[in-house]
Amino acid sequence: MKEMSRIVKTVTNFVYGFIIIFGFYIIVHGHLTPGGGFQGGAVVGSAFALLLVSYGSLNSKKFLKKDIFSLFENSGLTLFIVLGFLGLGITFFYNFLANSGGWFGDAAVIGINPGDMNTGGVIPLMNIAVGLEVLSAFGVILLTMASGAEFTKKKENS
Amino acid sequence: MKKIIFGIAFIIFFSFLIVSAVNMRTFGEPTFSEMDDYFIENAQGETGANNVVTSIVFDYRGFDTLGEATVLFTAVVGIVALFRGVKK
Amino acid sequence: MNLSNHIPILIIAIPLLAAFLVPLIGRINKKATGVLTTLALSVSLILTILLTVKILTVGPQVYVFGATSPSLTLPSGLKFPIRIMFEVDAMSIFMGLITAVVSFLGAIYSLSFIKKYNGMDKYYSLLLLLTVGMFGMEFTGDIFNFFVFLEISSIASVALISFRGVDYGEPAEAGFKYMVVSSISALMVLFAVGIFYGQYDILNLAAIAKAIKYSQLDKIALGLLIPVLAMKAGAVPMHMWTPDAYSEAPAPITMILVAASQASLYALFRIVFSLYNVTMNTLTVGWIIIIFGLLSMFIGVTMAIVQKDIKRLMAYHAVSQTGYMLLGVGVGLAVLANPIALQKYGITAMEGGVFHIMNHAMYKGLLFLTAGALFFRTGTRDLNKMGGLAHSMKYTTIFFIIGAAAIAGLPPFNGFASKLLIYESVYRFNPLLSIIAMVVSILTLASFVKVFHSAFLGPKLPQFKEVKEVPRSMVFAMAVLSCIIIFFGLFPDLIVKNIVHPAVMSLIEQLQYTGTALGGM
Amino acid sequence: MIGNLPYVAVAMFIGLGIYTLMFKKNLIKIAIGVVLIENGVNLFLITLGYRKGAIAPIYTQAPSGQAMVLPTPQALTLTSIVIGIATTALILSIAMMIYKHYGTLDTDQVRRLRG
Repeated sequence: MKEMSRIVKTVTNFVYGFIIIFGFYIIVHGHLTPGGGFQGGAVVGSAFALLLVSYGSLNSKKFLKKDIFSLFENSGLTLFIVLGFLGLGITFFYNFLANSGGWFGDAAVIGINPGDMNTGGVIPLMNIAVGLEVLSAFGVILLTMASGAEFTKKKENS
Repeated sequence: MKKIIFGIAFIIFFSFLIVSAVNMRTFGEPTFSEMDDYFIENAQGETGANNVVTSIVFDYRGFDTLGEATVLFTAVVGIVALFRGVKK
Repeated sequence: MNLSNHIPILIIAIPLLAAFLVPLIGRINKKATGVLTTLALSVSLILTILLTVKILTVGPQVYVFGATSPSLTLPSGLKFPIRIMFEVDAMSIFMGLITAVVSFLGAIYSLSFIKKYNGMDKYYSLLLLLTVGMFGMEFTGDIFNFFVFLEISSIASVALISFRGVDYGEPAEAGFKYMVVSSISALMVLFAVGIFYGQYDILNLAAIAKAIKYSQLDKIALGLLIPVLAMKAGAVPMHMWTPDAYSEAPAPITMILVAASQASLYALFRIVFSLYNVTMNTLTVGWIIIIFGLLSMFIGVTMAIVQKDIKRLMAYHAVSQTGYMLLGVGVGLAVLANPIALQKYGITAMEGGVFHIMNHAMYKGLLFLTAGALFFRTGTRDLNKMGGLAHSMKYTTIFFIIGAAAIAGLPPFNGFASKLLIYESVYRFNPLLSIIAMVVSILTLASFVKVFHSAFLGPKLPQFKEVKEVPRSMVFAMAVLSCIIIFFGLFPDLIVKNIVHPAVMSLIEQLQYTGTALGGM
Repeated sequence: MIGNLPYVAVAMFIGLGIYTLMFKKNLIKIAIGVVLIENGVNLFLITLGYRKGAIAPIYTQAPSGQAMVLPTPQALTLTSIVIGIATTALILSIAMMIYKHYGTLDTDQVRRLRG
């Protein structure tokens, strides 16, 4: 994909930071506000798509590295399954941090409350793990298919 | 010939869908909802999360989400394996 | 913290963890990925054997995720389970055993088979994920969880089928066809999950089996599930994907794909026996499955005789052998309603069908591995180009003879044991069916004699002069399969009495299935 | 009949998807057919979870005194949407590979070229 005009690139430079911050907000506040790992990861993935489209697939390889994304993806998923394993003392996906007072352990006020970040037990950690995995999965898919499209088009005009 | 067989199969299939659409309970009035009422009342107490849907996705049915993250991971590995010949 | 009651989840979690670690380790050194895969699959094989012993002695196991104790299915005075549950009874561990053995041998076989291709760590990661998908499909007691694992095994098998699609065109086309077929079947399963959820607001198989009232909508859900799961299992009207998918995938993957389509066959039996059982009129549904079986048997073998590509021929035979299983279990289902006939021949028919699943996985796997060995050395799958390979590939020839004899149902091998069970019981149900089954078995023997003649016998061709035997890891995998085939062939009643019979009884008795889940035991 | 109008919409969605899948020749159109069926089934799952006049099941600053919608279908639909992304991405990249090898996206020509 060829790169877009100057205007689009300047607007992208300005906007993509906010999209990524907003995506991380959705990931981290998954257990309080609507959203969670997948939706937040998709928002951050859309920021990568914006960068890829505006800068074209050739020179967006400079700042969107594929093997860093696949490293994040593997580590995010390994963190997620290790969180499952940690509950193995009782059962596989046991929420051992909920209402335990420690990290993320406060008991939520039953009924309508303004929302306290420190509740939810394992859920925020899983949200972050899945969000990391989804955003890097989108990164890898976008870059691979973009370079794949270049490769298949080359056959057409060669 | 193939078109006729496909056409018959399509008609049968579509009649299945229409009959199930007509017979399903009316939209907006669930006949049974004990499981969901249990979630709405106890999710905050047991998991501590305000968002009941996230507590279902990650705590009550966390294994589905692990399976589904694996689905996404499989698709990514499959796509990367498919385009592994592409020169960077 | 004794791990003994956590075995069902460890069988799945360890290969899954290995699947995520393989790409990370692949960055350090490529060789370790194969070793890690084989290690993970050997651990889950051992755990499966331990679980089999435990289930056959103690009884079906239940594992609830996230509850305060593994067997707490009904928390504090509820009438229905709310968490996801693994319900492993004799039938699902029987299928789990097949998956464990087949995937372990597939990993060992591909240690040396895959050296030629680059991207080894992706291959091993996908192989582990395919195994996890199959284990999940067989152990789960929750229909939505079954849909998720069905999807994992479909995407992993599509990615593996089109693994060689980088430099050839056919694997990509076969992968596309299989992907479309498995997407439709997974989505129709999801539609059936929606129908069950909309009516009964429960997602647990045992709870739905208890609450089901066989309303108009449940008939539609059954009408959707049977053709869709039969399509995934490769039954005839929808078998177009089988020859392409099986012949284009690398040989060890084809062996695992055979077991994967048998996992959806198991799901078909689980839905028909444990979910609906006697609430539906079993005669018509039994006859529908018998007709699927007959069509698969006949069309599968007639198409197979004309093939000239060795793997395509074996793929059509896989379709026809699936027909035997459908016939056996279909007869058992047809007589489920009247107990006299069930006792007389219904149970033996089902034992024949279920035992045939295990035997088929073994000898079809062996045949595909021998075809892979031929392809590994000669680089071609076309029977006309091959010839006189018996001179240089001694072991592969012996293994091929064992596999061909087993699939044709010759006495000392396991194919004969299960086919005999099917013949005698189906004969009492309806003589015509078992005559067709025998004719198909003879045609199978004919086509394999043709393959043996054109591939192995004949003078030593000049272009295969330097062909030598396949490496040790491939010979080892084929040797283990042949030992299993011979062992099952010589002592069939040992296997039928204490593995196949409990599996069949756990399918027939719906109360045992719902009791373990909802009895809160 | 008005009560289950959404289900009729679902039936139309899935019927359209099956039609495109069966009768269209272009690979990309078949991929679109699969996506149509996916959206139809997701819509079906979501419409099962609605309760008349109820709000989303989130307790943070929720208006008090209102019933809450059924949460489980939303969890199921979330999972099936992500599965839909995975299948669509894989189908499209396989279609790209077929285009690379055969130079055409028409299923008849692909079958003839394959020989």
